[in-house]
Amino acid sequence: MCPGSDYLKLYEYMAKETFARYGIPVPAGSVVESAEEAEQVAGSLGGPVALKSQVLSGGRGKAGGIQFAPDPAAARKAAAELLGSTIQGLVVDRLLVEEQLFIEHELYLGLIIDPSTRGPLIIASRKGGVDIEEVPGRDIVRERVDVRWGLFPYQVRSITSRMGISGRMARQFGGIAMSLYRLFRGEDAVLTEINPLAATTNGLVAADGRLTMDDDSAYRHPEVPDTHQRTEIEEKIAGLGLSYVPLDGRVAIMANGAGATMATMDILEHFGSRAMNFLDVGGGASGEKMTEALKTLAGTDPDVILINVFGGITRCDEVAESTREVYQSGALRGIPLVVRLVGTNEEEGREILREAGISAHHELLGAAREAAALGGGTATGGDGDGDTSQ
Amino acid sequence: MCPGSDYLKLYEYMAKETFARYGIPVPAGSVVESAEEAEQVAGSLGGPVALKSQVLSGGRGKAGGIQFAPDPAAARKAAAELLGSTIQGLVVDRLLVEEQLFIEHELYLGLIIDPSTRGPLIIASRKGGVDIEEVPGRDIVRERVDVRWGLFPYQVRSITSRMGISGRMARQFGGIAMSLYRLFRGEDAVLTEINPLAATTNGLVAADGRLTMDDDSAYRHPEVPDTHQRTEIEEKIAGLGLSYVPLDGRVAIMANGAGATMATMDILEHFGSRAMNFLDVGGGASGEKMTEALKTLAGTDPDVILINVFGGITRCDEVAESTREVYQSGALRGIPLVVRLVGTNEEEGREILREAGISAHHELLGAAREAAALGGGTATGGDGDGDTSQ
Amino acid sequence: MAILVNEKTKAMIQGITGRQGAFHATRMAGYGTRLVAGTSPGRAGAEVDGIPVYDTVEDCVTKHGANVSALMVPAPFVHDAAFEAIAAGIEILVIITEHVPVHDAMDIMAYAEDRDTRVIGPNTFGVIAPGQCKVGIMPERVYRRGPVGLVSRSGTLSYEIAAALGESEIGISTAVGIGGDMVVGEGFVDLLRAFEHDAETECVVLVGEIGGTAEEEAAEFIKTMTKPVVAYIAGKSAPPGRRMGHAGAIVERGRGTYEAKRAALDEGGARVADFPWDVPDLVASCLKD
Amino acid sequence: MAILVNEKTKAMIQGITGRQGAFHATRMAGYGTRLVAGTSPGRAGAEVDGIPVYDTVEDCVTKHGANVSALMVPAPFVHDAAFEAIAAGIEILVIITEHVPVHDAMDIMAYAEDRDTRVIGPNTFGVIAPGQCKVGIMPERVYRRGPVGLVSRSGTLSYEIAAALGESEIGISTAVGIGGDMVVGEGFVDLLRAFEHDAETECVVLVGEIGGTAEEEAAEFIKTMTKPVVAYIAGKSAPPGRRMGHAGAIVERGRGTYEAKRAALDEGGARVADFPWDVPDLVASCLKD
Repeated sequence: MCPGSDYLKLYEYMAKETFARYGIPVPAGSVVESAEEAEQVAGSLGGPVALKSQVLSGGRGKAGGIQFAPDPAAARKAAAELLGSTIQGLVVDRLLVEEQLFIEHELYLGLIIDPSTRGPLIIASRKGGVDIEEVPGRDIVRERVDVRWGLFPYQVRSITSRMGISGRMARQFGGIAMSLYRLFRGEDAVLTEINPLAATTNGLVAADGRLTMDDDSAYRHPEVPDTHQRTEIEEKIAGLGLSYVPLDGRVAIMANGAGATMATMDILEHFGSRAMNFLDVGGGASGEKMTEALKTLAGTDPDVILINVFGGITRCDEVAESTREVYQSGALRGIPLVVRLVGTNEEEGREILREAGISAHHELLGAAREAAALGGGTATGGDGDGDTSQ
Repeated sequence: MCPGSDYLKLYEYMAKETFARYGIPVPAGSVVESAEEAEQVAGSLGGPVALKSQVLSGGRGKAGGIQFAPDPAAARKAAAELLGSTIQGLVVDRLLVEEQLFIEHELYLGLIIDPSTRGPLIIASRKGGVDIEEVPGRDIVRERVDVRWGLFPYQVRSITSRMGISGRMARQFGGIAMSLYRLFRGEDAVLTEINPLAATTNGLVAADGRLTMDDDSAYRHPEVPDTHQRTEIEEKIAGLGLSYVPLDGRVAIMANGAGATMATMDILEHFGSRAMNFLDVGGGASGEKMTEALKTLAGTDPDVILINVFGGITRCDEVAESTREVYQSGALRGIPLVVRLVGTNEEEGREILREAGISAHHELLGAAREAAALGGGTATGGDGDGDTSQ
Repeated sequence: MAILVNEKTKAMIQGITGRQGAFHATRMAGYGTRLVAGTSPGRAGAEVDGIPVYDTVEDCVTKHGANVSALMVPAPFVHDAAFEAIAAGIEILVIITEHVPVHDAMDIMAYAEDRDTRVIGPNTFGVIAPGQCKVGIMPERVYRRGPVGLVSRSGTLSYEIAAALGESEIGISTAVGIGGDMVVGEGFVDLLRAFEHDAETECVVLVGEIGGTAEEEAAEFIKTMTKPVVAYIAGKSAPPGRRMGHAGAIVERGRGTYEAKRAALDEGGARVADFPWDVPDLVASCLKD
Repeated sequence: MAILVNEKTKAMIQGITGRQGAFHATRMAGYGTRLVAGTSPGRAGAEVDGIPVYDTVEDCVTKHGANVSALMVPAPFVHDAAFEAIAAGIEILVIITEHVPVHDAMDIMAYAEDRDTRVIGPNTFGVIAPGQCKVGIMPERVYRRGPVGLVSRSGTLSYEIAAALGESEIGISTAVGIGGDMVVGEGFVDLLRAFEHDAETECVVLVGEIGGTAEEEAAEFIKTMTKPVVAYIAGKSAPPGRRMGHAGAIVERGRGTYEAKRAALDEGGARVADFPWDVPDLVASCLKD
């Protein structure tokens, strides 16, 4: 839920490979990385094709990321244009080349985890092809699934009946829904959507699909590639097992606990500054990891680094040791450091910092105000409660 | 439960193939149908072998159906002796040739459906290798499984703890129990046993196994062969979809409903006679089927045929038509016929029989007494309540 | 009052347009059962003998207040249909269909337990409160109304006994078939308890068979009952049934034979008839007591 | 009285011989919690700081009457351990472990519902009734006993607020972390209801975060409460979280943002603090009312 929480989104072509594995009809096609390959695939498909940029962002169609080609030569040309282009800052390095579908009608079918009912929820509509949140509520059918027993054919019949589809289309939709639920459970998905689920002369086909996996279940699915697109810094901090999200401000933050880190960001913003990142070292990260994380933060060239630790499992002496080590290593190259340190082993931590010549705040308010002032903020907003502990 | 209820017992080698498919360790080996094959398999196994007659009856070992051979030549000789021999009336036409196990200890593991709790029940013991019903109750561990959720590792740990096994053996036992439960559910078994589950220097191995399937689920398992061993007559009546079991008396019986058929048998016995078969034509069997069944019964050369129908769904007029047809076809070749006919369309049925010259009883008592007298009985037992309806 | 069903019961049939379903819809309605609706997926809007047909059980419940369903779909569809009925809030589910896979039956019973649905069957002739309501396939004319509860594992044998009682002018409050399968819903004990609490019932007839331990469990319960029980057990002369191997014997623990059942029922205080035709006299003597 | 746990609670730890388990066993027992036992399969007979170790939860329940369990096994084993605890009759299961697969969490919550077990977490710091019982990993010294119920989605932030309350000499009846995952057991509403019925609690502090709809659902419930609620929501400045696609928006229906949560809580009658350090003053004014 918070910026640090992480889900594994699969590329369209991976989602479709998974759909096919569960018996859900998908268009014939292959993923390619060059214009030559695109021409070959188009040739073997033997008809007009669609070339679809494989990027993990919405609005791909509007951004020109999907093109159509009547023959292999045109496919080659289109592929050459698409490959290497960027969509919302993401470089297109792969295309899915598929038979072009001739769609009579577009349906929607999705499965998601509903936190309120603590179980899977099917969302279906006879009005697919657009973002489902733009479909009026009366055209959306929901059905809860009981994880004890799974999805039943009678539920699927109820869904199709409420959707207003019948006959062969309803039966095929039902089969796809049953398969999609098996996939959802079997693959540990947190979200999967088929949109549009296209009605063609050959029946229903998953024309586009989305599949988002639960990172916490990755150990059960070693075959699923890690599709997280990370910068070098993100890669480095992710490698430490810490939660990191780059943001657009000038104050680098290291805090413990996702909620506390967000609160730190909020307070900075209140003082007219902005966080440069979200970095949560909570949950008992080791001193070495904090040291590495701090050095990495320094490398992002912030105006100031703010360390905000309320020690629980996280021990203040370990935080102080890491801070001193980075401070004394010269890695900060003059970047100012603001520390707020309270909680477990607070006295030991303060002593370590004092020896190193670093002063530490007791109160978050004072620390945030100081950091905000150094990070382009006004340091005057807020309710004016001064921090007098320094 | 009744003589007519039917389960599909698999041969040992089929059970072991299924075990292996679910990851349960079984001895290396193959099924053979000739002495030459036995020699070949023994050669490729490369060590002493066991040759095990594949028959669906207990007591195979005591009857000499299992032999051991130190080398391929001896295996050929033993196989030649076993093949074609009979065990409890069943001809041995297949042998399972396996590596001979050197067993340190024998455990027991079984899964069965417990009608009282309406769910699966695991039965386990550290004293395997003998019939489990001969093991004292204190050495038997039971664990119910919740079909909603399946078998949990914690339950398996509890089982092994109560069995008094630990360490590697307990972990391996646990894995096998989990696999056996998956098999039980996945294959629609009503019973499966591994006995002995042999502890060898290479760990636990399913040295012998039993797997009994639910006939009513056969449509879900088209790959499972029909192993029912039937006589020609059984085959014929099973082909009509009726329940038939040959028995050792002289009175052929056709009745409707399993309970009513058993009650008919009981009454015959009371009058000093015995039924020659159990044949249940209940559940709305068609006239043609009853005609075929009656002709088949006549072919078993009974002393008398007793038809006992209390018509519910079964219509008396259809029973009467079938009876007349068989009677007039000459298929009875003088075998006396005793009919008791009441219930749905009784009057029409009696009229049909009357026209054909067959008299019918109203009361079961009188019919059974008459049939028993013709079938070697005393016709005098019982409480002396005469049947005066004739 | 009868147990399970009565003149207020709003019955429905799942699979009402099938051969069996349509035939028995006519007979049940003809008997006076309040048969309010039926299902047949894809056939919503049709009628069977004037009874409306819907796609879903939920429609039958919300539109007609159906609370008891007779399930008559083919065996491979029973699992789905039973879950549908239970999820829709059906109170008593009567599974007529035979040859239901036993693993499906286990699932159904577990779900029914979760939702407090009472299941009769599978492989049952159903339940009848003579003169009030028939939810099943039994030959209704053999039942006369009266003070005897009848619970049976087998169909024809119980018809025979009901008819014999009727010929002796002894009537029945409710007759129920628990079903002949290895795994069934309501068992002898559940129904004996219901009869024990039913004001109309004065005496109960239990018709059992060899195999399993249902009769032995019933015998234990009979010890606690105030009402007399007459029992008949079929299978005295039968060879040992096809037993479930040695593990089956572990479950039965020496029970399951005619002798064991008879001894348990005798000890439990039931009066055990030697023959079906002895039942009316034993019942008559109970009713006199 | 506190909610969930108190001085009579008989606590146990699943995974007591692990690094986390052993560390927190010592701290929990040192706090005065009646920590009666722990499990570690294969380690039965061992002791951790004098606390007996068993193979199974059942042993802890039958031999020591454990009724609350803190689950501290690694994420891949949580599913099994949770089912074991629920089957053994544990009343309150506190799942400390983080990174539990969400499909496992759904299964656990369904089973807990079947057996009426209350689950706290997963990914929670646990529950503490200051001075009486600590079942979790929170820094116990920040909690002072008093009339305020504290319920939070995040750990450190709630420690911060508990400490701030303590510095203002405001104590806590019970502090509970509902857990930071998508699927958790007891939610804000369940715990607000418990505090509403708890005689000792006079005011409740709710610490929320952006994302999901738990705070909005809480706001609806707060309307029905007699006790005042003070809320703080983190994430005002955060960019939209990584949303669960458009279908996620369907579930949230425009809720989930800071603005939506704040508006809902305001409308529900909660007093919403702008900063963590504002909470004590708002609570103090509530307690004066």
